[in-house]
Amino acid sequence: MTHTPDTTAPILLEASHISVRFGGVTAADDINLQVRQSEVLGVIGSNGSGKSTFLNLCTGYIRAAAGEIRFQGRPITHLSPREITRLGIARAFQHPQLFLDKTVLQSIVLGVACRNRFWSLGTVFQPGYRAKADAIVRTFGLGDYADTLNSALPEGVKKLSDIAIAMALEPSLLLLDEPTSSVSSANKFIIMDTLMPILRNSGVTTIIVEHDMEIVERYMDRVVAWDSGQIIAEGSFSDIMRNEDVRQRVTG
Amino acid sequence: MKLNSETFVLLLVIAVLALVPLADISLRAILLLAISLAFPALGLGLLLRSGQVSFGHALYYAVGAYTVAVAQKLHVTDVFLTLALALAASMVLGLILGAILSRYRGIFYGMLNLAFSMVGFTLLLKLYDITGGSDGMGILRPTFLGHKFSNPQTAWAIYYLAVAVLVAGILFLEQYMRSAPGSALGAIRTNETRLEYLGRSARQVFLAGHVISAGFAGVGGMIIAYSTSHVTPELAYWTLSAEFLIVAIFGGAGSFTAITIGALAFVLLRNLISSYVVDAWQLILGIILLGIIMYMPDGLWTLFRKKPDAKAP
Amino acid sequence: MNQIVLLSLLDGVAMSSVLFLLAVGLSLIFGVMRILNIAHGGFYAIGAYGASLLGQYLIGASGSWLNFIVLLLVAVVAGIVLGFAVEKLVLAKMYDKEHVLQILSTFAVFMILEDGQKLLFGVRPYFYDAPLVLLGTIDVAGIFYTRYQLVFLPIVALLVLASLMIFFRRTQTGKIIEAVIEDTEISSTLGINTKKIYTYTFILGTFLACLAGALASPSTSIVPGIGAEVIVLSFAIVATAGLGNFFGTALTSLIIGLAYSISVYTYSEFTNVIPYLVMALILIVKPYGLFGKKELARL
Amino acid sequence: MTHFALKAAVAALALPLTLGLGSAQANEPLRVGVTTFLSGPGAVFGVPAKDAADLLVAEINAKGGIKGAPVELIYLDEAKGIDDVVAQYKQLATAGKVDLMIAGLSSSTCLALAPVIEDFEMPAILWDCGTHRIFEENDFDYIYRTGDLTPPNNVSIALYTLKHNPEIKTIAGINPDYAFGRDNWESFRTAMQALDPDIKVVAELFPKLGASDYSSEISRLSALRPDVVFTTLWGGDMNTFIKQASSRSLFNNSTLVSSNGESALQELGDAFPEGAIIGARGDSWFLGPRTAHNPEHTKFVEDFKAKTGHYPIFPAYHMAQSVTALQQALEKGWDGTPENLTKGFLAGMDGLALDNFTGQLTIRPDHQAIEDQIIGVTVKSPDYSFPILKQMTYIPAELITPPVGTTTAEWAKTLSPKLLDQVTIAQ
Repeated sequence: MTHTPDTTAPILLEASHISVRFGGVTAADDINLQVRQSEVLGVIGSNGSGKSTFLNLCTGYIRAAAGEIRFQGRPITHLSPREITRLGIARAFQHPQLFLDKTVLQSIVLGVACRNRFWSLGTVFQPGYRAKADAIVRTFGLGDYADTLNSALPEGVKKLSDIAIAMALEPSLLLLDEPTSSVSSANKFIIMDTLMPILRNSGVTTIIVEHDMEIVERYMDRVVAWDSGQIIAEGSFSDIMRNEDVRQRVTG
Repeated sequence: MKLNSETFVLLLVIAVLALVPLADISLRAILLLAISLAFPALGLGLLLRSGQVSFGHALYYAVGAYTVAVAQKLHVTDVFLTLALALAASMVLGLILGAILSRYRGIFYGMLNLAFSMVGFTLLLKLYDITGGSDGMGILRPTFLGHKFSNPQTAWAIYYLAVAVLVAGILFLEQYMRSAPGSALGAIRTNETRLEYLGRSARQVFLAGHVISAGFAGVGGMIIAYSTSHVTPELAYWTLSAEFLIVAIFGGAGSFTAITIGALAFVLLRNLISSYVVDAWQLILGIILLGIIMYMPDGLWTLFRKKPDAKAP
Repeated sequence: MNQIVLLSLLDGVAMSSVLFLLAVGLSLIFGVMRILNIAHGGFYAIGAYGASLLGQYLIGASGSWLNFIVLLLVAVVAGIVLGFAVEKLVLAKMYDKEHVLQILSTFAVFMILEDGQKLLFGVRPYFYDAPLVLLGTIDVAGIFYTRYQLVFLPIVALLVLASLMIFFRRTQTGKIIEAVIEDTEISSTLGINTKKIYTYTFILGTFLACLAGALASPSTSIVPGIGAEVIVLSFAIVATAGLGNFFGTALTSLIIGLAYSISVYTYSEFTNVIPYLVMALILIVKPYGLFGKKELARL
Repeated sequence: MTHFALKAAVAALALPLTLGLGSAQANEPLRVGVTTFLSGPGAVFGVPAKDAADLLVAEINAKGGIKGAPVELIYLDEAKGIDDVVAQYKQLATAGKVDLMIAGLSSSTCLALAPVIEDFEMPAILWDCGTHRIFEENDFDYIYRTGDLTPPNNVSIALYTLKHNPEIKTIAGINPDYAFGRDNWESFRTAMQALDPDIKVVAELFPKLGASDYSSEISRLSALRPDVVFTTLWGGDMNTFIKQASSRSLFNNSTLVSSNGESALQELGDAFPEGAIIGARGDSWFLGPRTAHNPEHTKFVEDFKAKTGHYPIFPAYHMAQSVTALQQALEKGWDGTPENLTKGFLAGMDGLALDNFTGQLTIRPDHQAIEDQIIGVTVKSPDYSFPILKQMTYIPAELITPPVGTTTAEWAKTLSPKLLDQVTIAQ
């Protein structure tokens, strides 16, 4: 399932000298990282290593104390989550952020509307949006749940629904925060096996924060190992697993 | 609009509003009052979709009413013009205050609305030279596109105009809830974070809802102004705001048609009760309200609602 | 000029103490139960009607020291009876409901009380100032003030504030309630019996509302609708202070009381708008009130 | 909680019952709508007026009604709010359930209701409201006022006050925050300053109608120590203010002057200060020298006392004036047929001159009644549980009333200290 990274592909996201600290904890310390078009990058690290912080930095949820993040060559370090989203960076959450009063389909259609002409009195279920939404529902295999309220979904499906809404934005960069956390080990592969083809076909660049090494090994093109706010290793899964530190401090 | 049970009920309501006064003229005034009450309640119904309540929408109601009075002072007497002015005035005020209010949620949104409305109430009371203080201002017979009708004709014309505007209002709200900003209103209640991460401003979505609700209250005020021929600061008093909210809950936040029925039921019930017992209307209403809150939290809407499939297949 | 400052200060203090007594019960109930109790206005009115009618009936226009016993008695009895009844019959059924519905349920109670008064006490205004006359007046810079408003009420207000502080800082129950104010979720996980605490708190809050009404009655005329008048005022105070913070409530009462009386001397036209202006301004600058916490932002 | 207009519909549903009874009688009854305060603070004023009306109408009906038509009173409670009263009236008129109106205790009601009544082309008498704006800002065909208007009330008391104590240099006003209060203060202030240009105004307070506490206002007045504190607060408000002010000895340093103070005497009893200068908004008072020995008047006072336990206050007299005027006008001008009612009423009211137990008044061409004003100084009396008036003086109407066609504002400019020479007050 993994692809060998195309090192010639243009750089989509570039973080240079990013630092941020909360109180005493250093969440990011002079981070330099490049993400290339269409790769699926895995970020691993022990809890509190600051790997989720990186996603929050990329979406403007928290501000970097120093350094700069460029997306498609454009600095986004000081933009709000909303502005960053509008530039084409979508994210899903470790704890799915869903519209609990809406069905899966309704949420996705709203997502499509947000991506297109939002401020209009036109029905959100207009044919164009509806078709897009149906397609997403189909590819995510959510057909049976299309008319189920998000609040009533099983945990794993909640995760997919959360990602599906993000995909409704047709992003050029997708950020996923532990897409298989709190999902049974049986279901986690089902989720990933549904997800990966979609990412590949749409060619969307993806950063996945993941603590489950099986998942990382199976699906990531490239992996960065994060520890106490620093990148201690970078490369294919097999490469970085040769690194003693990583085995100890990240996976150990 | 496909003919589901709700559409059918709406048509029924329209029929009642259109025909009953022809049968008994003395009911016309009552129904007109119900309509004027329905508008602000519909506005609050829209806000309830976002899980927010206002204890100050009487302010916009009063603004709508006083717009008519002031317009007449300036010799603008055309019904349609004053309708447009009342709508504009209340929405503009809604936009100005909403710019501040849209930051707040829950109690604080409700309370700040209350504060603004009480400021408005006191201003109406104190700006004696413009508003006539607690004397209020008189409203004369309006003109219709330049025509001045007789007293009875005018009363009929205003009534059916009100009915028409009400129907238009309901249809507008239902369409709005089908639109993206309307559908996003629900997100204010459930998940503003996700909305922000869909690249849309929860605050703007909520502001739009607030402005529209203010507009509805304003139109209601314009109608009450014509139906009573007189406006006073009482129109901005907080207890009236609470009354709007009661009607909205009474009907049920889930359906605009239901809220309209709620307004009709509310007013008719009040007349019925008040005509038999003096000074007990609030007491009985209070008891009814408690009953509805405890046993029918979705209001009259429960009677003909279609719940989306809530359980996994 | 100095005289004006002095006088508005005195009037302000007198008024603030009434405002504080009015608002502190509301603040307490919100702090503990997270319910904005509109019925508070009704409790105030009943305290006022009860005190002046009972005083008139038992003691008569002449007045005697018993009047003060009556004031307290009315507040205690009404507070316990009303508080217990409303909490058990209405609120107990509302705790799991949406916040909007909780507020409306207290509004329903308010309406029931409003008409209850009309049926019980009629619609003519009452004015029974025996306790006020009894304490006589003092001469400040040639102006006669009633000892009742200038000395007695402020002292009572301070007493209430002090006893609340002691209750919450020293006693066991007080500390528990404090904990509930701090965080409802945690306290319930700590196995604190919130139900019981809610009942006590509501009775205490109701008592304070009735006390405010009883104490205000000698200096005001009591007419239908005072409940509605005072409830918005106390809302303004409590929200400005930061919901649930009754030390802030005392300060805010002072601010609003002073602002009010100063406006009487300077811009008397806008006296009535002052409390709401103060509230709007403070809330715009400090969205959760002077002493409020953000966690209260969501319903 | 005001339900403003929404409550209007009450009337619509309640009335068929009451009216059913009326139409059962042989002659079509005269259905007279009466607006007054039946509840709230205003009831102190409005209920005595209702008692007077019931009393007199009972007598009229006992004597066979007016031209054979029994009179039937339909009360609208002004305390429910102006919007509510207007809406209720529109209900009645639309449904054809009222023939005549006796309207307007409050000036607000008059200003709001008069144009609506005129729009229905229904004959009406404004019975108590004093605002001069009624006939100065409108030209009504169907509306008359038997109650007098604000300027005479206050110019008369201004004259009396300066005659009584020429040394007055500072005045302050505390009046209810609406037309009545503002108009009264305006005309008193201008009159005082016209009659003595040296007089300074030290405070103008307008607490809102129905305010329950005047503490701060009283502090301010006490601080300013004006020679005169002028008030037209009324009903419960007057009672509250006087009691609070008395308990703080405000009137030790300032003379209370009130052009409508008579109505508070019985309510307040000994709490009402002695030496206050008060008027009765007209020439009627139950101890007024002119009517003291009129047997009709004695009977009215006795009946009223028997019915209510109180002596009639001026609102009761104002109501009596309007009812007797209505009766006299219809008996003069109406042939008794329903279709000619309006014509007959208008014919009868034109140039009507009333001289009965209520005193004397004449209707001017502008539909406004004019009458003398009785003013006096309060003094405790062994015979009554409340202060009565000494040095009672009738100030002649022509000296104190703006002539037809002249606005109060223009007329006020013509006032001068010379006017004082034309007045003598009882010693």
